[in-house]
Amino acid sequence: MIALPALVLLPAIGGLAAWLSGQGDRPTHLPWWVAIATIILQTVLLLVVTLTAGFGTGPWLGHFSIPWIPALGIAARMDMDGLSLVLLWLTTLLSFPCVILSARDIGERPGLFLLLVLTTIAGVDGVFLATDLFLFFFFWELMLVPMYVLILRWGHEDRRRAAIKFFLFTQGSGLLMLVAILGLVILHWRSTGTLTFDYFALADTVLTPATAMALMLGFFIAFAVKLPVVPLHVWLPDTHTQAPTAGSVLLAGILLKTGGYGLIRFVVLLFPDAAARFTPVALALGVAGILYGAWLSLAQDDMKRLIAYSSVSHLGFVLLGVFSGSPMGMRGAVVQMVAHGLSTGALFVIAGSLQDRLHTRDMRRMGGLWQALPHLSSVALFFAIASLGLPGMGNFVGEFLVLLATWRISPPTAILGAAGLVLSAVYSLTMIGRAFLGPPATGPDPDHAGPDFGVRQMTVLGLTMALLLVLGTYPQPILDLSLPAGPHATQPEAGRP
Amino acid sequence: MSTTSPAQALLLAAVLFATGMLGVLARRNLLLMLMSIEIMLNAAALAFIAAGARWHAPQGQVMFLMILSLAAAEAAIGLAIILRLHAAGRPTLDADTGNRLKG
Amino acid sequence: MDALFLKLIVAFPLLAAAILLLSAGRMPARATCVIGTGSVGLSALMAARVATHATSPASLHVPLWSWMRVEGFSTRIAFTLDPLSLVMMLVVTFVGFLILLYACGYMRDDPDIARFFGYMTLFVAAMLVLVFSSDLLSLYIGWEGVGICSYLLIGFWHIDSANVAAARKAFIVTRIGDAAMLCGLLLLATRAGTLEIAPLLAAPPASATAAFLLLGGAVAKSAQAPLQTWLPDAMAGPTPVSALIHAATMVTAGVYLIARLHPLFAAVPAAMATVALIGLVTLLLAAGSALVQTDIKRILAYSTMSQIGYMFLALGAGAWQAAIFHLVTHAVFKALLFMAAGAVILRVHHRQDIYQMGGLARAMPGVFAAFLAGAAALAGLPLLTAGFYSKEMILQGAWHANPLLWAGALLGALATAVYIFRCIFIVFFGPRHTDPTGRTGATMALPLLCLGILALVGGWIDMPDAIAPVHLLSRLLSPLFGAPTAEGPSWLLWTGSLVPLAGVGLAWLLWRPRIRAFTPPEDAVARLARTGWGFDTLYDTLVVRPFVALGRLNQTDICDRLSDATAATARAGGRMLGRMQSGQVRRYAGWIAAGTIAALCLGAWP
Amino acid sequence: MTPLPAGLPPCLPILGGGIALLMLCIAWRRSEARAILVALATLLLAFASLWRPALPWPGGPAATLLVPDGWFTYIAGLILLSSAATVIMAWRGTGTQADEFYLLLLLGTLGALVMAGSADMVALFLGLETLSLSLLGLIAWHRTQPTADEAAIKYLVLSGLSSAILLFGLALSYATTGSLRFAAPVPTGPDGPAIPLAATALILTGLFFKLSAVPFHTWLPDVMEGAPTPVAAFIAVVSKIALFAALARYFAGADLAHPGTATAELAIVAVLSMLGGNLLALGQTNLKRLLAGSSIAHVGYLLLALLSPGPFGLASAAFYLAAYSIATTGAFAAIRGADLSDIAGWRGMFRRRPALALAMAIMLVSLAGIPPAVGFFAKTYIVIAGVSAQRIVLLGALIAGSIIGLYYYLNIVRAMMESAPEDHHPARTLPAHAALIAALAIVTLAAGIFPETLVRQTRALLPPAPAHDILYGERT
Repeated sequence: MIALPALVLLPAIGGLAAWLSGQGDRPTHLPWWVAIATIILQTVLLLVVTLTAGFGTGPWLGHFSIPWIPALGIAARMDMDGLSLVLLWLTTLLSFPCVILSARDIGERPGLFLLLVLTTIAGVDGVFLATDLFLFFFFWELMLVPMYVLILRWGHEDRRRAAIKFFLFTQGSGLLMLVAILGLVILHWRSTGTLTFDYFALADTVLTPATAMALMLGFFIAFAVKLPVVPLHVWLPDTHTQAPTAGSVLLAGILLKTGGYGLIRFVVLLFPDAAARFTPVALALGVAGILYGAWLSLAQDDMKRLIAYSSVSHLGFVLLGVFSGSPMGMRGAVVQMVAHGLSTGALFVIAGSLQDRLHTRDMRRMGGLWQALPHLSSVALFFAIASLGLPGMGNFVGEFLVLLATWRISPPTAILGAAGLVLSAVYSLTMIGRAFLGPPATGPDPDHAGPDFGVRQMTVLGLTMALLLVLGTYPQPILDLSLPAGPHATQPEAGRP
Repeated sequence: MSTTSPAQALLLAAVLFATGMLGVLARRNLLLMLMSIEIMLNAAALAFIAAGARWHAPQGQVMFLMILSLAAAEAAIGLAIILRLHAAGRPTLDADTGNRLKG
Repeated sequence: MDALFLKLIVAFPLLAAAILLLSAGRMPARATCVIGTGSVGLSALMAARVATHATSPASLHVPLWSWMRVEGFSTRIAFTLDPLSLVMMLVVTFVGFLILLYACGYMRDDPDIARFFGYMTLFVAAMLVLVFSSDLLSLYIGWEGVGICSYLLIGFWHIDSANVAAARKAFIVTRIGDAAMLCGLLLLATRAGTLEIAPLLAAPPASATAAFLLLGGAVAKSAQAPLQTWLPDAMAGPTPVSALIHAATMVTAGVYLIARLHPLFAAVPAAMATVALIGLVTLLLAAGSALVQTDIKRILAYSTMSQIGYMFLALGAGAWQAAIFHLVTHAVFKALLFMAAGAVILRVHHRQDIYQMGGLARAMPGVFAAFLAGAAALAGLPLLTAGFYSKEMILQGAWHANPLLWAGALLGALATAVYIFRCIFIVFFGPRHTDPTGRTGATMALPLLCLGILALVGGWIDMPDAIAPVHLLSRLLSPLFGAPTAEGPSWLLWTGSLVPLAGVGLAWLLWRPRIRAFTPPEDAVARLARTGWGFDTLYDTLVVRPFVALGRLNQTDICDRLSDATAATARAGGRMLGRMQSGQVRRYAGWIAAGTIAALCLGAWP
Repeated sequence: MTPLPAGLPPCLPILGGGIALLMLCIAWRRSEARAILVALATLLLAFASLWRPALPWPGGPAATLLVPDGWFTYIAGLILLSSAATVIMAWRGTGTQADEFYLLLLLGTLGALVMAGSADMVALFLGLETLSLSLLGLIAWHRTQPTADEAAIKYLVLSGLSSAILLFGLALSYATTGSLRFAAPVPTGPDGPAIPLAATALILTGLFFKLSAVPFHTWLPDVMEGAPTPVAAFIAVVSKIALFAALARYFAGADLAHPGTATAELAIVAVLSMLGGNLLALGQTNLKRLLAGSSIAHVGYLLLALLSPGPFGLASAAFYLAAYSIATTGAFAAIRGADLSDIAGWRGMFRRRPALALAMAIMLVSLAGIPPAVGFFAKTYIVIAGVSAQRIVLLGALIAGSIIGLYYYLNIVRAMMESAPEDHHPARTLPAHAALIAALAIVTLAAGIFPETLVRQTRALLPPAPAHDILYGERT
């Protein structure tokens, strides 16, 4: 399917076009329109990909491969399964709030901003599709660069520290993964004599348990940093807090999902035995993340920080689900990722809008915003409720399936995870209470709260709400798609010449 | 007249070498430091002669000649630079003072 | 046809909620009232239609759609109409309709009325989902849905941060129970592979853990000890909310849940005993608190807890019909009491302290009559009131289970009569402390009238054989719960009738207008009782404050220090190497010499 | 293994001829433009001649000093191209009468080539000292700057010291083996282990000094700061490539897969260099000093490749050398183009001169090993080698060092992106420099995205031929 690389290239090219179109001297909305056209095209392309995907010929839905560095057995190979497709859709959907809502308010160099946003999206799409380990790693590292610049250039007051922390943590752990990838490649080369980075070929490598565990840990740490897993989460609160709104949305909504995706594709499916042995630790880490994230979320004064820690908590469920060792947990984890992407992404949009209006993220200086900004506040309320896992919203489906799968292997873990649900109610409602309810604050400029959400915002966020509701009440399509295809499953080229 | 064995010559070379090195470390005067380096070079040259004598081969003496020329070239350039330092107004040849390049 | 009606009963309030919430306050108040009340009214009409048709014991099953279907577990959203949900449906729609009608008058001047009705109709929809669901997981949708509506409505007047805090507390405390319930669901789903109620009950997995976990959910939702602390604070919401959510419907969801899953509980005697014990403890504690409250709504709140305690007692005693009967009558008379209290509050300038009222019987006779009817039903004055019959049934059940339970329940009945008539005597008799203004409009009076009548005659649907052999409700429910237990000796009936009367007499002795000099005893016990027996303080000191304080202490995340330390180490290393770069050529030569010597040593080492 | 034919690679006489021509030109009439043209033409001609077979050696096989094998050809190509870039970089930057500057550059290049091809200690010594002595002149070029003299005197003293150490080591080695061919002396000779081990230690010290590996690196930052920018680039690129090539050849016959004294010392120095170089760069405020630290660290990465024998070891080192040369030359060219070596001066460069800043950022990203620049693949390649040789500790040091490296490289990128005060230094970049920078930036990206050609080049390289495989007439 030639459309697979096109999915990666289109946003990149669109980004370049947006950037070039903004090169004139006059401030113009042209880059913005170009970017919107790009994401609409991307949606159409993805729709085409979805409709022409090889459902029924096996779990792998699409395939593309050309040689890249044949001297080292590296190919530009992409394969798509249901998991990739779901996450590609999430990426594409979240690009709308990023571009339509956030990028519009960028005053300075909007073309460059959009270029960076779109190249990040391109990199993430590449991560979700690559099945050559080198290509995967290439995209994995590549997607960080534009994000780094985004934070650095358009971030908030403490952006330097946040940007460098983000980069060092993710890149540093990436190097561990590189070593693990290469270890696998070399072992495969030693045993078979072929040097290849191909996911499917490498999955057949015979490993001793100790080696498999070591290699798996290399992958795990990289993805654990990204997901993030306590205690490797420390980059996340700073980064999310300091990033510009679109950056936070991209980070929380999509970039973190690459961690979950990686855990599924490259940890559990590539090293099933080692992952099974690692399960107790992973479950403990997952639960620790759920509780610790929720606990710290509760203690924050900074709204974006609160949401960031809540992400740590929510993504603990993903870790639980992925390591629950059952398809049910895996599916639950995917739904949780999608739902978290939508709800937290929207919450970051809201926090960003508040910052634009009030010039603060400190909830001690907010309060009673409902009077001035009823639309914004009610949208925030909705997403806070979604994020606390109300049944009927997507988050609940994910959390429930994950907990059910976890209960089967370890009821105490599931109980602690359920306790996290209580805490999620605490911090979500605390946030709503402190920022939007109560008496109007004597904050910086209560009268200059700025305009309420208009049609543009309400449309985009309304659609997000609708998606969350649909996901919560009729998740079956996602559930059906979300089971990742294993490396031993029938490959697409076998079924579709 | 007793002939010295190559081993003894090597030992002497080593002593000379150590002396030169100590000189480089201990002296503060640039000229003396350069002289110490000359001593070390000559120690190496002596060692080559001794080794050549051991194998009855000409390479040792070839190397000796080359080291001599190197020492000469280095001394020439070194002295030129020291002269230029002096011309630039540096009051002493103390290597420990007046350093701007550091950190 | 009934299937369609069933869907519509839920769909109407849901649709109304969507319209009202999406209108974002741009709709005129009258239209809001019409849509809000009308939708529930339509539901009520349809409920009546369904009820008259479906009195046959056969239950109606309406599958809607498959919710989740994965390996080893599947759940679908489906409605079931059986006698129990029929009863609940009628309570929710009818009482709901009357309360909404009342709210049209009560909330008339509120600028946010659209939001109010939106939340209220959403609540009704969620409650109906809870009631109709044939699957525990879709029941859980309704279960949490009513919880969030309760949150939204308690904090409806969100400018006051006390209301917001009360709302948050209510949600979080119930969420603790919900989490336990979720764990119960997980356990059941793992054991049985399904959460559909019918197969689950056909072969109940005798799991004490599951029963206790589910009980946790019920306890929190129904404000039973030890998770009862949220209910008195929840009175911060507008009075119709208190009437609908925190008296008539939502708080009885726990009772409904246990009744719905009664085979599960019946299989675990320990769970049954615990249910009964919780009920008993709560009913006594709450009645004791109600005795010393001064806020009229808090009296009613504690009274609600206490009455639900009765229902739990009945459930624990295995008297399922009695519990449901009391649920129905309680919904009627407590809603009535709340609405009457609301009418009073509205007339006395939003004062809620009973000692600032007084002598209101003359000023508002209609409201007084309604309140009196409700109070009589609550106290269970014999023969005339609905509460008498349902409470009588519970006492019978308790006697059969354990005479101690019966004794406790009787003590509670005495206290109930005392505290509610204390309230009546202080509020409606004696000298007047506040001059009431305005009048109670028709929209508010009509529901009071309807419920007042029901509170008096509603009990006649099920009477002890000694009075009249009418067993409408028991018979309706018997396919589900089996035949009711035989009645006990007739002196039980006599005792049960006399105790409330004694209570009223006692209240008269203590608080009759002439001896207003009687001040409530202000000892430590009374203070403790007034604050709900110190549960709040206890939880606050033991859990909430340490948790929050530690969180605050760790606000900057201790894990972050690790990365800082690493960075500092690197910087220190950089500085050290910078010092190595002293600029002095001799020092550099020294390093080279040192390196050389080290290399030589390395060669000599092995 | 079939013995390799010895011979004289044609690039050496071409370079020699170019040097003579340049001297004649200077003697005839001074003109910087002509000097630069002659120098460039010589270098490019020499580069083109790499595809020609080696000339028969007039002195017969007995005097064979050089090995014109694939390794030499590749390294020579890198050296010649880097020198050419340095020549362009030096254009109009070295004062009025700058003709000799190019002469010295050519001389230094000649020394580097000799070193890269040397199979014999005599050749190594000759090449090394030719390079060192021309460097001395180049470092001290700016006679008006006192720092130039200081840098030169430091280099003089320390390089003399290290030369002496190296020579003494060579003498000891010769004393035990009786041959000046490259071969690490075997500790099990007739003289007992002491002298061979001492010889190895001393030779390594000498080479490490020139390579500026920790702890023999102290001279590098000072010299780089004091030297003119093109010279700094020359030191960082050409001299390191040549040294590394010679080091690789020195160990070509040795067994580095198994623990031994030399292996241990190489490993310790590699770890120290990776960590120390990066840490040193961490605190710098001068871009040239920072790049000095970074180049020290890169030496550490290269040593890791050297220590990983196997099909990937030296191939990855070769690739890395190319990536490193391109990016480092590019970074120095950008410094030259902006005429700013203070990091503070680079603040806000993205606003003032976006193209230059972008080029600089690409170079830094490449040095940091971030895709899509070529440094990313180069580092991956080295890690492949390290993993295949199971150099776990060294890999750990590489990861730690890389993370520190990311920090300071990105710090510059960050500074360039910040808003800055008005441009107080409106230097204009010469078109030649701009073209050089642009070409290097494009190559960095292109080679990063399509590294296949270069990979095939490096894979096709034979590992450097061990000296004893060369046809020798006599063996004592």
